[in-house]
Amino acid sequence: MDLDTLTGCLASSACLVTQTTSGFIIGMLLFLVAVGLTLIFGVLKVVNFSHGAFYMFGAYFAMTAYQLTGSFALAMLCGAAGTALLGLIFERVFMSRVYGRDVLMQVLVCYAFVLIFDDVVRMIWGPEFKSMGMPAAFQVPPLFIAGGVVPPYYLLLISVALLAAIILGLGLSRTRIGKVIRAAAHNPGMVSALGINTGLIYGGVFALGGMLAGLAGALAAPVRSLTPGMGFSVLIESFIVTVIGGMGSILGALIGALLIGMIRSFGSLGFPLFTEGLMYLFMVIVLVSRPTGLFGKEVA
Amino acid sequence: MSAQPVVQVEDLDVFYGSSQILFGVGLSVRQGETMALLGRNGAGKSTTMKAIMGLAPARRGKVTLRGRTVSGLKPHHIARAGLGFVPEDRQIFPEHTVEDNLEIGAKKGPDGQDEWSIRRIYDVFPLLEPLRHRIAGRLSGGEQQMLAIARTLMGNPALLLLDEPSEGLAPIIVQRIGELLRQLRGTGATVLIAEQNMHFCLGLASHATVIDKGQIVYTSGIEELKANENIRQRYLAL
Amino acid sequence: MTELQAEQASKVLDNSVTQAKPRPNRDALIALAVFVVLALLPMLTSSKFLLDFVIRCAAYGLFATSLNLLVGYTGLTSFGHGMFFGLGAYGFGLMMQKTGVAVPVAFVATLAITFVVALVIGAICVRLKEIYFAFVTLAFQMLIHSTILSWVSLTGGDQGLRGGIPRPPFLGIDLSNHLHLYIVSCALLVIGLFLMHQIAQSPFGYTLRMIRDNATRASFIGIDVWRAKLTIFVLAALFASTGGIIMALFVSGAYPEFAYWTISGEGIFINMLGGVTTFLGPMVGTALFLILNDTVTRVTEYHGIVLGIVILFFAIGLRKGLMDFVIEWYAQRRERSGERAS
Amino acid sequence: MTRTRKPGISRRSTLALMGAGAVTFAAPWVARAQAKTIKVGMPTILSGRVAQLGTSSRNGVMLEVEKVNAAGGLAGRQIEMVIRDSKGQPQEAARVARELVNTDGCELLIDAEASSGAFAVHEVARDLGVLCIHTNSETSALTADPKQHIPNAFRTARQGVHDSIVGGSYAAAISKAKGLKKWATCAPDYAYGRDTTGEFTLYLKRFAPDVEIISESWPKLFQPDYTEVVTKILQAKPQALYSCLWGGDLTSYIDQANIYALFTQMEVFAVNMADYTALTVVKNLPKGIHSGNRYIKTYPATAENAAWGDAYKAKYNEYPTNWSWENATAIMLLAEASKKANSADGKKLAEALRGLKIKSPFGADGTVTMRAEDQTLIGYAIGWGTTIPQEPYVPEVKPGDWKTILELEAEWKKSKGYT
Repeated sequence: MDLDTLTGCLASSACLVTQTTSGFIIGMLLFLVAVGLTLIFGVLKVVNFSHGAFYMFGAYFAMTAYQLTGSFALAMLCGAAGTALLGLIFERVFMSRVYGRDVLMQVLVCYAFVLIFDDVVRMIWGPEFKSMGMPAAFQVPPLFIAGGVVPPYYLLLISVALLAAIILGLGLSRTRIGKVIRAAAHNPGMVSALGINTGLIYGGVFALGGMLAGLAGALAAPVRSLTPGMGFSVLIESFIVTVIGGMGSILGALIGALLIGMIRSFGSLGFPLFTEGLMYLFMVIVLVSRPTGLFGKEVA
Repeated sequence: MSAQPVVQVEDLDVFYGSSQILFGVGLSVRQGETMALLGRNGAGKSTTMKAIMGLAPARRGKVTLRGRTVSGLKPHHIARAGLGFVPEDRQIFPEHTVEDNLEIGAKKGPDGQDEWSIRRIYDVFPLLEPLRHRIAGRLSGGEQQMLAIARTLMGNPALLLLDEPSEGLAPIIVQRIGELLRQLRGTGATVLIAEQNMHFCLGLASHATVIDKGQIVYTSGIEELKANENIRQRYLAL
Repeated sequence: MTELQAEQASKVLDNSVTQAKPRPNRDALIALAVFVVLALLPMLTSSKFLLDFVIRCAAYGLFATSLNLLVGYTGLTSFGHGMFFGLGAYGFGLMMQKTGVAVPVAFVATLAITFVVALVIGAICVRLKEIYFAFVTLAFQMLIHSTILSWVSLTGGDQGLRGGIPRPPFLGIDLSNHLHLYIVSCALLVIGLFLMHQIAQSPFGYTLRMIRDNATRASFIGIDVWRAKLTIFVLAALFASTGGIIMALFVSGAYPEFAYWTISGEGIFINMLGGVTTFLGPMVGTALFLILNDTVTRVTEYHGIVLGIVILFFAIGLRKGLMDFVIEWYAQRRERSGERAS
Repeated sequence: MTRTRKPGISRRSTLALMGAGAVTFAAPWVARAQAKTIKVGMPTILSGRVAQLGTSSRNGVMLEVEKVNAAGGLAGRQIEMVIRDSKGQPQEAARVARELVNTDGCELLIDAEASSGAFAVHEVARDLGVLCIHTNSETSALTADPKQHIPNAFRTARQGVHDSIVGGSYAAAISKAKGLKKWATCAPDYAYGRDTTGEFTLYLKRFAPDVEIISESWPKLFQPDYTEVVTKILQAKPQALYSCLWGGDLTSYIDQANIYALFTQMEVFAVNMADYTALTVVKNLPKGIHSGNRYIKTYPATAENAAWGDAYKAKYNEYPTNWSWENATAIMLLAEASKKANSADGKKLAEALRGLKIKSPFGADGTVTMRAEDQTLIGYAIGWGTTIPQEPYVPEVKPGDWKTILELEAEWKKSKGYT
């Protein structure tokens, strides 16, 4: 424990700004992965244990696109679009066969694909870790805000993630398709009796979730090393986020992700050797006091 | 009235698990008719409705909608073929507003009809208009029933399936729903109502079919049923 | 479980109910016979590989079967059962390394520790339902794993308990002798399975099935659901811990991997492979899993793909575990032959 | 499954062929020459996060085995490698090692596992008495702790404490020259990270007593995001930073620290930087990072070393790793020992290995020695230098002095109660 550093930081504005933004950076990227997870659970009632693989594919797709075209924007697009397509295929061909079945069966199908996807990446891109490299446009010195340090690339990252959060939030509450998705989450049978193809909704939601994870992977690719299995630790953290925020709640995913970001950011100052444990401890406390998470609804 | 029935059900067998619920059920409803499907609790009314809608799996039999076989199709295909289903427990989307519920139900009819707009719904269901931004889960039972019917109408169905619309509602509300349905009938709608409440139907339907223990036991015009004390006593008395 | 599956499951179990009343004497005889056969095995073959395989079967089998007491019999989907496997391995290993007590003492003490830990964790977890129960057990597992990694002075952190586990001979049994270890593992396996079978066939076992099928109805007829769930949670933990002890003896050490979620995942996979509707399903699953793992890792380093496809075959293709499949097939055949006879 | 990269195809198919050749296809041929061949078992990590290192271990071994076999094998017996994946799990490593000996009839073991796996295999070696050479575990205790000692286990890997002595003295010299008093450390939170960091700071402070550690970070192994660690270090404003992150973690860390311009604000000492797996991967490698050598073909700057590195590159289309040379050394030592003992018998080989000094491209003075007292490798090339973003990456390496290393190591052992 190193509480002096922590209290010292809380007293300094420079440190507060830097650590808070670092909490935001960690949190927002986590949010992009977690929100897909929570959306898929909310609508499809499936716990997608293979979600980390989409993050991984997003990063690899982006890297390959970047190497081929040299365009950062295209790399992001490829990362997002590629994983959306992958999500759609995965849902239509495999996941759709285990809806309404035992949770164990669903988990196993996902588990199977965690194994398969990691090996597929190893076959295509090799076992060695890779790096995409930072686009030249962002190889600039960091900004100083109120004494705190903020790299421009992370500003972009936070903006994209926030934009995604806003579009998603508005899309789900304001558009007809968003309303239909929420209705399908609640009562798919009735939605289909109203003439709406729920299979399409499911596929779409899975593709959307995959796309968000892929986008997160693509955004992370310039600053994180790429390796088969890279999705795993991200998956675990996203789980903590969704469980804390409440499975199925998008607001919960946002709040949960930011909480975890802040715990990581400030926890590493105060408890450098138990930052990870701190997250699990927090999750246990939330689950015990509020089993459905902070924003989760009581399941019927 | 045209000769071709809007819906024709033939020889329907439905099982839940290993127990058989429906035994060769057959019925048909013609254009403009309001058919009452009567029977005691557990006679198989709801199952018949669900089977027509594709929500309960039929092991044998055939459902034809406007000349087209729909049995075996997925519910959303059946809905698009022109069936509008209002389930027994209404199943409105409780977290959406009234207007959102209507919006979700909106679609063109099987021949591209677009007769129902939210505006027209409010004209027909004036009670819903002031509630348009209310969260549907907070409506009263009667309001929810109206909303459920209105939501289905938004899909411009060729045939409306109503499952126990009067169930669990206060008599005064039941009466209002009845008026509403008569009004609908006036617009030329074709309706199949499953009901336990015979009196609710007698003033509403043009034809009646009686189901008992999963089998159709009687079919006639509504006036004949009114006259047939025997059938009413045997199958419909509580 | 979905209703349909619960229905299927209870049907199969109900069939066995009508046929097999609890018959502890008969079970004991069968257990004894199995033990004798296993104990004679080393005389028939000199293959150390086979003995190793049986020892590992004992460790994983006790773990997987105890998990099935939760998953299959009570409907408690635990994603964190592996923590007790790890607890057994670490508890026993540490006791032997640090205190130098006799093996049986360490064995009993480890079970006592497991009992206390399972009671505390279980008391918190079993209040939750379905996926939330799964998550909170997973969270506890990760917390324990994290603690093992952090508490280096006691556990050795990521390198595990180093330097081997001392195994002083007791009552003429020397566990550092491969053959002795083999016999003891077989004995623990057979006794463990026998006890778990008694639990499953006891009135308490039927209470558990009732809770699985309909907890509300069970509480209506006066069953204290929380208490019953907690009891089976703790009992299952004890058997999982025994499995962990066997594993610790086999590798002469304990590693954080034993308490990692992947062990729980493998337990679930084993249950799925063998099937959760029969008592011996998980045992069959264990053997299948180990054979699969050993052969596939031999042949290719892309074993993820192979294992993944096998899982898909069971989960999407067969839609049930092997033993479930066999039993259903057998029942159908009998039904058909019955029809022909009549 | 489509394979996209052209060079990848040839490399991977070579690997596949080689693996298959060694394990499967060779079998019938071996059967005829049963008495002639000697099977050597090798549990290593071929899948998961560190598969790259396991693969490079296999490559290092196979490169040498071919040479040894071409020259007549071990005392006239051709080596047949049986290489199995342990997935990096200790219990699997133990299981595979037992199986290799008990079922596959391997007479020797090359244990190419990471630390926890190495300790597990060590117990198997203790149990079965088979000759075992640990090739990858750098944890000093594996050979330094007499409780671990067994006569049939050797180590050909570098040792953490050697590394720290050289690193500490190198860093202290620079500290004094540049006046670096405030230091921060950042290491992965597991045994290797903790031990190496502890030993490094021990020797740093010994040689430069006024150095002060003002901040410590312990990210988790394989942590994807180091943002909070980077900002924490920035807050602490140290003059120098020590890190023993490695592989993908190190490159992630560099990429993330780069955009905070961390490398312009302090001197960075990253012991695992000068390894091709990191050097060739990082796109914007900052200039002037201090690093210890892992494997680099320009140090030792000898023709033998350069030739070995090039031969490896030619065969596998990638550069060797730290694990490659450590594994190659195991085979080189075995070959020499079998000549000395004129036998391929495990006991005789072990006897011959103790104190054996061989010529080696990886030796500080062209030789490496298997020290008899604790059966671990000494005399290998070890030094520190600063990086540049292109080949040769580390143009000048300041060699560590083995005399000092051995003196301080003896002292360290005493302080740990090992002697």
